[in-house]
Amino acid sequence: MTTATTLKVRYFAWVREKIGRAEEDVSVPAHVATIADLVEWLKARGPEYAAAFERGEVIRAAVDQSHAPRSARLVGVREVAFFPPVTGG
Amino acid sequence: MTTATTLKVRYFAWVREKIGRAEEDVSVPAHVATIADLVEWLKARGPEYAAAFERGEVIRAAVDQSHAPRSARLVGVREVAFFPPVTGG
Amino acid sequence: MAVRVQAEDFDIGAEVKALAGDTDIGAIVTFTGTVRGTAHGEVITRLSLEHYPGMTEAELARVEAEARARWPLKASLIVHRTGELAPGDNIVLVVAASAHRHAAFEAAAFLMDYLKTRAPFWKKETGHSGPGHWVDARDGDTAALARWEADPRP
Amino acid sequence: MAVRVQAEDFDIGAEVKALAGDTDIGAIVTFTGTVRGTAHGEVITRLSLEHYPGMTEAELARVEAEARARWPLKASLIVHRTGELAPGDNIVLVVAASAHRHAAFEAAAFLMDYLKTRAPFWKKETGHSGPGHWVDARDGDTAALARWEADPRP
Repeated sequence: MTTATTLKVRYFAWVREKIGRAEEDVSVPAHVATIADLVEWLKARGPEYAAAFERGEVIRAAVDQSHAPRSARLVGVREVAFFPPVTGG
Repeated sequence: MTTATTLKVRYFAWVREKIGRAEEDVSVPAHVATIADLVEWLKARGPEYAAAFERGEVIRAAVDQSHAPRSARLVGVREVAFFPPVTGG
Repeated sequence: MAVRVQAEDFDIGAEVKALAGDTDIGAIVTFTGTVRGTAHGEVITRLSLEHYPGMTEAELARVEAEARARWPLKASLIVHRTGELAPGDNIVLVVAASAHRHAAFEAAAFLMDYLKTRAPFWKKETGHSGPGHWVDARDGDTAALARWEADPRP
Repeated sequence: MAVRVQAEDFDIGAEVKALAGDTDIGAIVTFTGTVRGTAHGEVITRLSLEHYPGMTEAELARVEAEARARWPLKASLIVHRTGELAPGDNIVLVVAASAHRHAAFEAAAFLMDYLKTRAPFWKKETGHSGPGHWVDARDGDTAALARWEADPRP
């Protein structure tokens, strides 16, 4: 038996442009436990996701608005974001 | 036979206060060839000079408005200045 | 002691004046980043700045708190613009004020180095033709962090 | 590209604005030195700045030329006040503008380090009583030069 988790996922800069949306609410199955799992799960959703995450190792992630490694767990998380390395300043 | 040289000598900050004047024109004998010679010659002029140059090694010098070491020669020089280490900025 | 993310321009003189007044301050360093007119030899006509509302302010506040933990700052400020900018426009202002100059210089440089690698902003440059392109992160920006990591309490 | 010695106050924002306009500039660093209200635990009511007219401008110009030889600066400025100042007043402004931030930061720090040990200014602090005393040169200011001497072309 699996429990689905609902997450808000946000995309920025060229990740946003490739996926074609800025944010969405997704229900992920319980085996999607980490950011790394979420990336794999998103890539299977469609060609735009696969294209966005093609060079997935350069894409950074944040969990509830804090930088997070791929190993970060999704338990209790409300918002995940994916974006290129930042270029402000 | 000695030739006298006329120099403008300027004093700043506590050197000026101890000597009691900001500048003066002096005629120095030809054996006063360097800044070091000039310091010795000035110290012999009176107690206010001796007091000002008592810690003579901390006093800096400039020749024609450029920093100069004690060994700098006075030939062709028009202006010599003595002052404490600078404290601007 | 403040971070702001805004579309509007800022006035360096007014921002510094607002921080001053504390007579323990003896040294104020400001850094202003501006939009250059060329990149890789190409003329730039527009710079778009995207950001992550909420996380941006939180990251800037963390960067500022880290600087204040490392140096005895009397005042600090980060202002970063977003939206559509043109060459010559201001992008970012960082101010660090301290009793002495070395702390102010180091803290301002630290704020910029950290901001550049942590705060979620993304620049897109547009020239005379084409759809524009996202600016690549510079390896130098990551390398610039090394000196602060190696010497966490200067 | 300019040095000024003046009794009047300066306006940081206006000075930076006057330097800007060159779209090769991407980074502007300013340093402002101000009069602190205390020294060695004593309250200061007045700071008098004496200088050596002529030599001061010449030394500041040499310091600026040296910075421009070391870093690719698009603009630079040194403004130093003289005369009678009060706590909180501006003393000195240094501005360095370059394409990138590291050159601007380093050049501004260099300008201050050199100015502090070479430009003929002398500060006298006066408190509530007594005739005032001349500020001693700080060993740290001479030590600060070492990093530029050791690495003459960063």
